[in-house]
Amino acid sequence: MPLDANLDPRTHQFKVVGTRPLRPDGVDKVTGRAKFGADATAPGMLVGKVLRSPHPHARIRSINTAKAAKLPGVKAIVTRDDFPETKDESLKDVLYNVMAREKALYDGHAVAAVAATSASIARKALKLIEVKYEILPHVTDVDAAMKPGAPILHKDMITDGVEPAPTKASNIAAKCEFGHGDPDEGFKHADHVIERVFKTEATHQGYIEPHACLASVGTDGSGELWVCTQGHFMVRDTCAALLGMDVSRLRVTASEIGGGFGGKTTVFIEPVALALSRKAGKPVKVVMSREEVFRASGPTSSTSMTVKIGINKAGRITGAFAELRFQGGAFTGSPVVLGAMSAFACYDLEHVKVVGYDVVTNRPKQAAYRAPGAPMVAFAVESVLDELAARIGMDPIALRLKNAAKEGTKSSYGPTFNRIGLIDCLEAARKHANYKVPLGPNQGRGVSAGFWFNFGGQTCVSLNVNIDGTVALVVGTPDIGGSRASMCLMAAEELGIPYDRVRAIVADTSSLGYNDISEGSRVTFSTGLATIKATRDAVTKLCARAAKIWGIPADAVTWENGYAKPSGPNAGNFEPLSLEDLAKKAAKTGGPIAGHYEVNADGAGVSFAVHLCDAEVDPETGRVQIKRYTVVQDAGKAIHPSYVEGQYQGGAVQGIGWAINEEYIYGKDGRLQNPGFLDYRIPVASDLPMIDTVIVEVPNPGHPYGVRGVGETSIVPPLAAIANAVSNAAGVRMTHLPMSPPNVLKAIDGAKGRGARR
Amino acid sequence: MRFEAPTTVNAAVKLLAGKAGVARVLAGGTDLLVQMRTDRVAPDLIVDVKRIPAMRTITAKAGAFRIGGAVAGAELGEHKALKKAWPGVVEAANLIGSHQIQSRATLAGNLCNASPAADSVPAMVAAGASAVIAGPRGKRTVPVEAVAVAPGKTSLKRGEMVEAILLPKHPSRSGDAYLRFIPRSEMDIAVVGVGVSLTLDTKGVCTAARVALGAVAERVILVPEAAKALIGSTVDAGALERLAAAASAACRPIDDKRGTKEFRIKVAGVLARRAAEIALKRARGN
Amino acid sequence: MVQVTLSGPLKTAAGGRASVEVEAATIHQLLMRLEKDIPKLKPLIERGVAVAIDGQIYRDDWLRPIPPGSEVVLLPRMAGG
Amino acid sequence: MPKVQVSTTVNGDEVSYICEVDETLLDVLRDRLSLTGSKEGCGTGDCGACSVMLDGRLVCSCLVLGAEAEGRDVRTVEGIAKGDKLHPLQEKFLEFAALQCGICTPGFLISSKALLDHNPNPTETEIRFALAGNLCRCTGYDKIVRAVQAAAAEMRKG
Repeated sequence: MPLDANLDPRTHQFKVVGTRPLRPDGVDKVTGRAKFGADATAPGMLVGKVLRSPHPHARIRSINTAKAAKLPGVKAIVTRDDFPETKDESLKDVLYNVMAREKALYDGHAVAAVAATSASIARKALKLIEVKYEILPHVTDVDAAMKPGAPILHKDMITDGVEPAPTKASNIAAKCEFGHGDPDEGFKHADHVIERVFKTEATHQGYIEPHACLASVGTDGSGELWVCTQGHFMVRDTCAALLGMDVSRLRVTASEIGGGFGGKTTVFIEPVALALSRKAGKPVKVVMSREEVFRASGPTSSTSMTVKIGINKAGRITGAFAELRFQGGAFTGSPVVLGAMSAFACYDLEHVKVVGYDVVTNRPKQAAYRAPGAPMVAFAVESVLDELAARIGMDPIALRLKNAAKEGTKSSYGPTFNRIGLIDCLEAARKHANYKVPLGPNQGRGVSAGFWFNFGGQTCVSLNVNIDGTVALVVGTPDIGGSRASMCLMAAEELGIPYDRVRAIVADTSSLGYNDISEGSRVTFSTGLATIKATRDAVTKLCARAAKIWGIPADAVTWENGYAKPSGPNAGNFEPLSLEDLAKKAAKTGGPIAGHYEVNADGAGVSFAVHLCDAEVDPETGRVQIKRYTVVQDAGKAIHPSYVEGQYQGGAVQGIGWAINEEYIYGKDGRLQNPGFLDYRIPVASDLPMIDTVIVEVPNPGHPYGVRGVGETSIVPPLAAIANAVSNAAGVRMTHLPMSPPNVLKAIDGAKGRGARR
Repeated sequence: MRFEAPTTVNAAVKLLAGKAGVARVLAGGTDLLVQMRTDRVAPDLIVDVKRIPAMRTITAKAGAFRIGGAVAGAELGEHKALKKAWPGVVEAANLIGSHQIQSRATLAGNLCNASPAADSVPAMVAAGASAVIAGPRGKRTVPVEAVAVAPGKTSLKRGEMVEAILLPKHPSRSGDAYLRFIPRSEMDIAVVGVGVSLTLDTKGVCTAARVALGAVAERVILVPEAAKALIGSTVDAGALERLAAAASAACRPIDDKRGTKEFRIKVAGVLARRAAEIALKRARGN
Repeated sequence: MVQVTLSGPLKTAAGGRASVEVEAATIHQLLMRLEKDIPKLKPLIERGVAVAIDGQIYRDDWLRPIPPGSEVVLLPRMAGG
Repeated sequence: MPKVQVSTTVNGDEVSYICEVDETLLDVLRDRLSLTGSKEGCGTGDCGACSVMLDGRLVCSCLVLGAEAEGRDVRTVEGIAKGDKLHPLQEKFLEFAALQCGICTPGFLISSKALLDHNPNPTETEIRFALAGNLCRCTGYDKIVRAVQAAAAEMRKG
């Protein structure tokens, strides 16, 4: 049931929601005034720099900081000894990742840090720190790490989720299994069965702003932290726990954030900066270099996957199976569970099973990246479906429509779907002009569907009515893509006032109740929900003030288009009071007027997308060019359509990068070969066409306006859509991402070779 | 670390040859500053040569060109006569990095960085360009292919720097071209680069040709066998196939993060053919 | 009685049982009963789980009532990017 | 480390500073002149977030030494608007939602302005290649390209 039973988002005439006003932080961002992570300064500020392990796997015998400490200008040095062991199991890996303990587990693992009066002194000091390493054998490939005899990262790692539990340590942190029915039974009824093995390389979120923070801890143990993060409350709680501080003594302010995409949902340098500041007694700024971002923050998993799907002649899937092997870096926690749950979520299946393995390797600890785990698995599943459609001569969208999940489908991960929009997206894609454009030579068309859960979470919003009737909206979720504009739209909609009468800010951790991270496509859904409810709370109070003024019962007043009005002729005949009128009278009618709402929001609606891609392949060089790209996605309800389109386009282009050129390349020495934007090749403007978008709106029953998250689903279909387009253009099935020119050319030449032998 | 910005070549050479430990010339700085930042070089002296007038100008004389060592790529692109005479060289220089890089990066810097993948170098080698080297013992002029000897290493001696690049006069019915392979459309280092320069007689028969390859060996290489495939032919399909085969055969690449050996060998042939086709078209138009 | 479907690692921890029956009116009661009936589920529940009631996923809502006859699925806890 | 004294012009104003030899122009702008509008995304000239105009040419300020700026003319994002009047590019970037996080925006504005200053009517392809030295990870470039097209049209109207 909708939270607001009176409002049907499909027929309701919104006043400002759905329009495209300018964002409140816009002018600051086009004039250079907006303050990002590295833009803050403090009097007496020191510069912090981190020493990192050059070895992928090494026991740290000793760390001697004596020479560095003697260098004039060096004010503090921290090592593992400055970070006490934690009893909290959930924080252990975070702590060990922030600063290496017995072992350095990957190239780039932090080993020590220095605060000095200048960057050049800090750099010099790092060179004076003597670390004695005992180099150990390493492993960076997921399949190699799973083999018996592989170098073991953690001697106490016993695979979770296997009964009975193994007796020997391995690099397999956990096994999981999802599904229902029996795929083998399903394959018996299939006319065609295709099984293939796929691989994807690790990619980085690639936010343009490197991690940065400014920490200041006083001698009384109270601290402040300015930081670019997707979740400053998470940063506060984590840092306080790691450093043994009272949560109330650490105030964290979220700076403007220069991109996150999941990568800024944990801590790296923040506890280090606080520890340095505490030791030095001065503010310390730490800014990662781009090289550090690549080597030491969290990329996503690389994967190895086996997918087997059977269909009958009519195009109905009879059985589906997948085994997923994800490495998530040096610690447990790859997104294989989410990959496994989302693998076949688009389809209505009788027999489906997915097995997942979470594997550790000598790489940086993975961090969330936009729909974690789902894009790679969609690549594998949707590639096999494309091949099956071709095998039976069926249109790829028709095949997906034939099997699409809908309301009442028992999902492959367990629950039964309520109202969902996959079929709507598939139909819109099939009708799109881009699906009918004739293809040129060496061109191919690819289709893929994609699914993501979307999340809610803890959210707290306050709304203050100012003396002139304008409104200050206070939220606690960092704005990573224009969310302040969406929040203002929703508050203005509820109040019935113009958009520019509302201004939203992101409050620091001491000014508002706890808010979960801006992640999981949750902000427009849950902060939006809390904003609507906080606004309604304020409206109730505004009506009560009007009732007091008029001397009638509060429930005899209604709120309409920015005015308190008597609810009907029986309530009395009074001139309506505007928000301005009531604001002006606030002091005399009971004091400030504010609305508030706190919630642990659930009911974020799942969302689906269908992407179309036309790609051209140079058969002589293997170079891939994206000629045409279309995103069709269910937004539930688009609050600010421009920023919804922006999420669709941004997700698609990140997917294009992932599919074609982006990859973590490790040398035999276990060191990252390409820690920079020169050789970690994210798409540039001249690589791309315009990205066409279609916003489908199938309202989410869990949100008053029908909002579903939109940020993540858009990166789920691209890998498969592009792989299908490239495979169709090149005449050979691409099973390894990225489809970089050497990989594509090798596949083309390999296919020619096989053809010649036949 | 000391910074100097002399205004004459002699003063610059004197500084570079002085006692100052590691000295580096700063022209465009697009390689030097990256090397400093990534700790690959820590110079004791930086000599900014952009305030030396003789190094900031392009002069044309009887169809030949002298390009000062501190002239940026964008300035080459804006020089109409140079662009008309040596479109391949100018295009190659203009392929280096972004517009931002183009405002700074120089031919001399690209040459002295001694990267096997330098974009402008195969084009210059194909064009028969030479480098004027100024040093404590005066000036000498050498073919550009003699400057780089190995990745990051040049034949320049202590105190020497490239003062200018010389491009010869083009015979009539000549054309040059440069093509490189990169995975993206911009912003990448060449995985393979090919420069071709050729001259036709009045009957359309190729009388002279030079073919140079980048990123397929420890330095940019001149491939006479590839040129031989063109000379004496009308640059027909058969000649182009022989050219491609000769170019591929001359490669001795490595596997690295930017490409595999087999990929480089194959694509060198493909690009040689495509670059020759462009050069041919230009030669026919001149 | 609530019929709870177990999935993923939770199913493994329950000795492979795909579903169990417990007496519970809220998510909190459900989790407490499960911890008691199947001790191996306890560490997993402590690490965090989500409960889907009639297709709607709840991550933390202890007080959420479970209507009689509803479809209940216990899932591993999830987070996005 | 010996320091260098530099006098130069930034956004039309004369400024002087003392910097270390290995400090970049970007370091100087941000840390010594408090002009933090130019951003460091990579420090190696690959992302364009630090783009500024130096003597009328578009450069990455991370690849220019502070010491080199003696007597030059430097223009940064802080100098694009005239008083309280935004430049058409700034207006169109806002109107077209050409920014999500905004970290790359200063660089894109500088590069776009450099393009339109010498090519008032660029094609889509010309815009895309002119902006290839500026990385944006949020938008997929679509709305940026459209904003530049719209600003160009606006500026042609005069």
